[in-house]
Amino acid sequence: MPLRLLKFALSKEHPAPRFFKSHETPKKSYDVVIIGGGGHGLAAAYYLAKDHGITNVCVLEKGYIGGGNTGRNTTIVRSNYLTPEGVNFYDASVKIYEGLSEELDLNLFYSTRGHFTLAHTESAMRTMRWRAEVNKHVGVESRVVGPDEIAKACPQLDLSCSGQAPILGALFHAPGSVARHDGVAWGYARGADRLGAEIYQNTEVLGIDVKNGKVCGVKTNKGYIETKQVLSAVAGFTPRITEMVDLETPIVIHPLQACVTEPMKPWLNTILVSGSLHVYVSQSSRGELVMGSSLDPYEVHSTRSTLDFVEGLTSHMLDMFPFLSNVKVVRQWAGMADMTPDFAPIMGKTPIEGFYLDAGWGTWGFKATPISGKTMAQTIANDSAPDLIHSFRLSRFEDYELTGEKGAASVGH
Amino acid sequence: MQQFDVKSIIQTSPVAHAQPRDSAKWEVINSMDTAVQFASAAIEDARKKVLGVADVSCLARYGVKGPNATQWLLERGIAIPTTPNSWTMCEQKTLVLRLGSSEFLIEDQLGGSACSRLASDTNRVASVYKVPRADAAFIVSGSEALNLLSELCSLDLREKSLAAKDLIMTQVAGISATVIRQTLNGEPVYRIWCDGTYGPYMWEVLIEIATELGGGAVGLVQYQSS
Amino acid sequence: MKLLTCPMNGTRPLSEFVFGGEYRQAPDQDTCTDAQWAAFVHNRSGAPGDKKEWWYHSPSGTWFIAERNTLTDKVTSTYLLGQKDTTQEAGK
Amino acid sequence: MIFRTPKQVGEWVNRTKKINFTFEGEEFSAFEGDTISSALWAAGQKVLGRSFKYHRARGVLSLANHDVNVLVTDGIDTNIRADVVEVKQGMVLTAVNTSGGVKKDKNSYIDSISPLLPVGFYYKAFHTPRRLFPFWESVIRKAAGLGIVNFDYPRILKRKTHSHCDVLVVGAGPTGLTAACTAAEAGLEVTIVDENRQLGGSLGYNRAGDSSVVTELDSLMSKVASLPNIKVMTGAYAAGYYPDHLIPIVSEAGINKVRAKSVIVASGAFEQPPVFRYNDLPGVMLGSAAQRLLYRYAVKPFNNGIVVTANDYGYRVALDLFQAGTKIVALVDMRPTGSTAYAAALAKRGVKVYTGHCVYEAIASSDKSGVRGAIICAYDEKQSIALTDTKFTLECDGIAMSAGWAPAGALLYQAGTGMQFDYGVEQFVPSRLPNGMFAAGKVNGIFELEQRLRDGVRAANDVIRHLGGQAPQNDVEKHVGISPSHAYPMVPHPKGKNFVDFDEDIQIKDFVNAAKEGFDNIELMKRFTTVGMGPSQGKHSNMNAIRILARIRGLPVEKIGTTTSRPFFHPTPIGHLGGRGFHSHRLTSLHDWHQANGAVFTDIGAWKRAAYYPAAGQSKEDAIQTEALAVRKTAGIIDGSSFGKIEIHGPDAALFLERFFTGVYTDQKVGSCRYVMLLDETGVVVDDGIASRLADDLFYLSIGTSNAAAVYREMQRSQQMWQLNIGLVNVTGAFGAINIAGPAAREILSTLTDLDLSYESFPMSSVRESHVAGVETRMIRVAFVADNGYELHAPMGQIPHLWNALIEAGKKHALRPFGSDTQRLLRLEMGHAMPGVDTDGLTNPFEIGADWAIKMDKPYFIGQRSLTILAKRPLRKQLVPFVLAENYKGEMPMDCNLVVDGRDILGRVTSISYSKYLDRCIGFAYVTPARKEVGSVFQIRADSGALVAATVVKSPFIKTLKGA
Repeated sequence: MPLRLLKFALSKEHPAPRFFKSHETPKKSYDVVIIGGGGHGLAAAYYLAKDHGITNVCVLEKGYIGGGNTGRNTTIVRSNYLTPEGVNFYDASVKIYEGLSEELDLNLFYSTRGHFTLAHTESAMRTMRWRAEVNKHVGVESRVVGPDEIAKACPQLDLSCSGQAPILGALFHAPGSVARHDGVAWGYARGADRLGAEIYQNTEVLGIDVKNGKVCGVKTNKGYIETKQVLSAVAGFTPRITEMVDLETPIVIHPLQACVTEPMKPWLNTILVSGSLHVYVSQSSRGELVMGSSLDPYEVHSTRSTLDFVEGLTSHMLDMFPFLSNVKVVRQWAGMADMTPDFAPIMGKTPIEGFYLDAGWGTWGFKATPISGKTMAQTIANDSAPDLIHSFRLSRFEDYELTGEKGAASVGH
Repeated sequence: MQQFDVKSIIQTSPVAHAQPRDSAKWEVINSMDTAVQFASAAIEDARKKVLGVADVSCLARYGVKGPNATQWLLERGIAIPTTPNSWTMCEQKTLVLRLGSSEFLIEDQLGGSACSRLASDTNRVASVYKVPRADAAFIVSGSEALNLLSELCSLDLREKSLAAKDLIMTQVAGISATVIRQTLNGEPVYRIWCDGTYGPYMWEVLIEIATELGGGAVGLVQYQSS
Repeated sequence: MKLLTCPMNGTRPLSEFVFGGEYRQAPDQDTCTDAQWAAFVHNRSGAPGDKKEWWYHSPSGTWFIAERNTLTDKVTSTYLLGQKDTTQEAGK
Repeated sequence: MIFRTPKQVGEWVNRTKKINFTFEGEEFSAFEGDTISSALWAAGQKVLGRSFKYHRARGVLSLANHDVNVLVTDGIDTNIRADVVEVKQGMVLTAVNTSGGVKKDKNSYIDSISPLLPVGFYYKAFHTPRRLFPFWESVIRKAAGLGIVNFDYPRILKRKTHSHCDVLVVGAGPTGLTAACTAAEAGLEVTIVDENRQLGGSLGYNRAGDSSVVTELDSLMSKVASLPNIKVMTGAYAAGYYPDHLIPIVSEAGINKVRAKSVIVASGAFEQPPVFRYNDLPGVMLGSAAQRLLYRYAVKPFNNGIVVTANDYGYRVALDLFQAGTKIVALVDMRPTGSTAYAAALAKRGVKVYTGHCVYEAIASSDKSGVRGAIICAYDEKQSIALTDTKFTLECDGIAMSAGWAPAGALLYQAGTGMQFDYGVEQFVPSRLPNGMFAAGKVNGIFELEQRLRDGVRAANDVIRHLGGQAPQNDVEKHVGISPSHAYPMVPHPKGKNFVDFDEDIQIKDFVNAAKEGFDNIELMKRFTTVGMGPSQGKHSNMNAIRILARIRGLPVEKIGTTTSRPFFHPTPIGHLGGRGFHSHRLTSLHDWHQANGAVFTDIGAWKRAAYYPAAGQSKEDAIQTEALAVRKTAGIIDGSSFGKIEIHGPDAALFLERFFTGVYTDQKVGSCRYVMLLDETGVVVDDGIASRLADDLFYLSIGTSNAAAVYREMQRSQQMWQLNIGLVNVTGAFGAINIAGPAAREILSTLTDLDLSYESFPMSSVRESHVAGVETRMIRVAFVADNGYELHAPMGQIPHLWNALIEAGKKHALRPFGSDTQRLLRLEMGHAMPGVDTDGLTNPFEIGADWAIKMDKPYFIGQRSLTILAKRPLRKQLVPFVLAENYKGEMPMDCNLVVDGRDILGRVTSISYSKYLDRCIGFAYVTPARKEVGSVFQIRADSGALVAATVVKSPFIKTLKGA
């Protein structure tokens, strides 16, 4: 038992301080206002302070920190994308994640499990090879494996999928991991707070002042804040924020649902994804199976649950794991995914001076948390986006230069 | 050149693949090789009362659509259901289904002849489009029929909700289908039509559940007499 | 599952429908600028609110327009394109 | 069965049927109708389970599935909820999550080191040094989890059915039953659901020692039975609320998805435990659990009991226990005033009542398997503290606890009901109900029996009016008098172990400490402490957690709010939710033939297609090459019945095609065929195909298999917008198609048709309607797999006849069938790029060199405007045909291997194959425009990393007929 826990046993008073300070009302002005107290916004605040010494920053969160998609995703971290731009970007994120528990001194349960994207059709196998080749080229450990290797990693999997969709192979991605999603938000919040950023919960942005094409302030339910730089990092709420500054984007909101079973002793050691069966699943450190499926098929700005989601998902889970008939689903939930047409994020500067966008995170936002925080901090500090996120700029749509991520992300959260 | 008698061409039933070649009795009806008996008459009769499923894909059909389809059919003596999504029986032997407002499916029951009459008229007329049909078609009967359908269709198909002449286009077992409730020989039955290429799938699903509920396959002659 | 009312076929579960995206008017392609066209094909009015949308009833092959609030997911009316006068209030 | 009482009125057990089973290796007997827990309790077995985190001994808490103290396994199934699952003859049961058995669980040491495991401890340690985390992780993972999954558990597919009703009543207690009867009497179609095996809810067990209330239940039940329009579903729970009143009802048999016009939620309330040290010992149970044990299963909860209460309910429990012969050592009431309603009744029975007192601590028996007494203190209700200088000890073997209730409001919350805190009953009650939702009884804050019955009538009348009927509006007054719930039934203790959440072993101090660390928002607190996240989803813990947080923050309870309620009400099996999986698929009429001839099938969309026909022992690659060679040398035949086939009728048919596709069709001659390409509005290639003009006003379109439904759908949408004078007829399923191709194809075909097949009268890219083998056939001469090929389209039912005739006629020409995999090779040899294979979701026609198919001078076609923009931009990639070196024998590159130049990715291979006919490896690849010229050489990196040189060539790869 690690010694660090001894102090809790030996102290009379609980020895841990607050993760982040509670402030009453925001100051009159900040150098940077970050809208959205999820992982991305908090990470941006942290890196603004840590990498760039910019600490006169506030993070405005409408609800509670990490309460949006940060706390609603299925916690998978991976970088086995399809485009070199995507792979480089997510690989940089994975590398930060690997050391993040130490950096933030918070155990994020970053657990490298290996990630299999199962292919049930020849055309899926083609895509797996494509991803593997691009990954390898960039230096990311991914390769196409056959059914034998899948069976070795997950002997419980029915490789024929109950005869419905026999597994031909998979893309194996060794660095694929899971992490405690809430912890990521909390850790960045604590880190940002300690470096001087201020975090405001229950603080809603009501409007953004733009004069002569430049940001000059933010209206909130806790008063007006003067600022020249605003970062919007609000995922499913992005269209509501961009509407405040009359900015058009391709983002459309679709719910993404997930569910979890009751805890059982560990048996599933890998992360499995099946595009054809619309399933992704891993077993949490609590012992629950955490499961998700593809996006809901139509636009809704809501986190409501549907029965057909869980019916479809469980039906396919049974195809893969027939013995789960009597394992019980405890809870289902949803997040609002801000989808883009090319399944890549929208990051960087916008036509409005001082208004920065960190959006279009669809179903792949959690895994990008560290790197998006870092690169957005860099963008804000230099008023210029680094090369790593050049392909994700908003103007790519006007330029007809979409990124080609769609093939890889369709069901691989 | 080899000569073929068009009339002697035997059609393959869309459902045949899912039906037992050996244990069922097969006959050619309307040029289609059809499984007509699956068990003894006594067993089939018992199934029919509890939950009988019959394959009537071999019945002759004719499809037509277009803005002038109604007029065209009326001119050819076909009774037209007055409202969209309803059906009527024409001269006791021909079922006329109105799919939406301007598309029709005409189905001769055994002994009917409207379809061949319509098919012989090959002149193309403005805004009347022939719709080739290759449906898989089924009859579901018996006390457990609703129980079976409640697993396959989310709509309320009880008499109080599905009126006598109503026709619905919905999903049955996850695929598009047309459903009506009809009285055959004094007994209420459900009629289901779907794309023939889904026929084997639909038959397998119907028989699987029917068997669980104490019924099974029944030959069409149990329901139809020419 | 949510219900939706097809103007031709009545009220059905959502699984019988295909979402066809927002109903939008294209700019005149002969007179608009490249940027306007690029914005039309790529951008969407993503903010929540009342929208006119395309929906398709699969079993009958019927395309129609639904007026729906994307925040509450409430459908106020559905009708065939260009036939708003014969509006059928949802849920009847 | 030492704790079994004499027969109780209305008991659920059948004493004539004895059942034997084992638990943890010991033999037990029970009566039919016992649950596993009731049978064990009757036998005096009190340690029934171990807790999730500290492995503390646990017994009955709620006996109602509001906790998971007792989870067992029979070796087949796991996490069986023993409190509510009936025991069956021969069951062999053990508790889950123990090491060495429930009585002597070796992991119980964790309880003694709990100070080392503060709230959220796992965030605070194990991550430094990083290299040791995998070790700690495996330790933690093994400790977590409940039961062990049985990998041999059978796949059980439950039925999922649909039903419909006017009103669904959730909960068959007195309120729900009254509501159901009232609604049914008004002619409504009613479904009433209750998770218990029998109707009645608390009316069956909440008796205060007087079993005459059972007659009230009897009369309600006979009324229900007399009304044919009430459908009763017992042993079934409403698992969740979904939009438009869809409620899945889960029972052993499966799921019934009820679509209701209205819903009355009469689901009652969960009893909440008072919180004191060791309130989790076996023998300490909720008052309602004691009542359930007693009246449902005729089991005396204990012999010498203490009742600790903070409301009047505890007095009723005491009277019930007394009636059963339990000696009531004391009734300890945390309220200073006690109960005016029941004090006399207890006094009459000689029960000592301590008002203004609390149980400070339950005392464990020496082996910690039960309770042997309790430390009682005076209780300062204002400060919510025990006055420990007044403490004294009472001996007992059990404690019944009643402190209040939390509404079973899950369905209401999920439906979007606004809830507000009502201090009159100290609980959340509905304040704003969504359309068609109604609440009645305890969940609505109504507690007195007589009042609940009236609330049931009131709710039913509301429903009747909602559905357009006539019924009086009779509001039921709010609860008056003493609150059924205590505002803060907590007893702090410096040593803790006063449990709030029994699933997760969460104590009061965990909340205090979580708040100290800043997790002082209810959702953050839930996430940090995990309160309410266990399998019972906060049923017995959420309300107390809210109260504690409110106290910590000095805020009223309603300012704290609640966590979001999510399905499911009870954890629901995957086999139920998945149910009988419907895997629909489409078969062509030749499926039997393909099977009989050894085809290997592949799924393309919903279709099952023959991919190739291997001879015995033949490899896939060999089979494909053999089939392809036949097409090149003699003839081959393929079932193309899954192709999309669409007729476009009407005077505007050509105009429609011109708008929909990139080409020109108005000047297309009848009897000829043209290529069609579909783009989306951004200019991306979607699909392609062939349009055959059968008449001035009739085109016959054939397109690929996988996109057919979507393309037809888009055609329908376009027609809705354009309103041209056309009719669209989708004949994909009605028509089959056969492609016969190869040098001998024409000769084979000529034996079956009298059509003149000469190249002059039936040239390439033309269509004819004629009889083939007596079948009316549309014959299309296309060069997709070979330039001497004929696509024969005919009614699906006649395709087998046509096919067999061709096979027969082809025998002397070595005609052989080929499958869709072989077709891929053949079309590659022909130099045809395939959308979806050689294009991806962003490919525009310029990139695949399809400029020739684009007629920009038309007024409009889908994607045209975007192409004008793309045309101004430099090409980023170009699809080129390539070959590998002659006699190349190295590692074969695969589809999607990259084209590289050092660190640069130039593109990728989209199709590559060895062609036996050409004895050459051929393919398509994307390269940068600089490399697109014929003769330029580029490098493909194969799987192993080997670089393979490829040379750009002209397609087609094979020689084709000219002028045919």
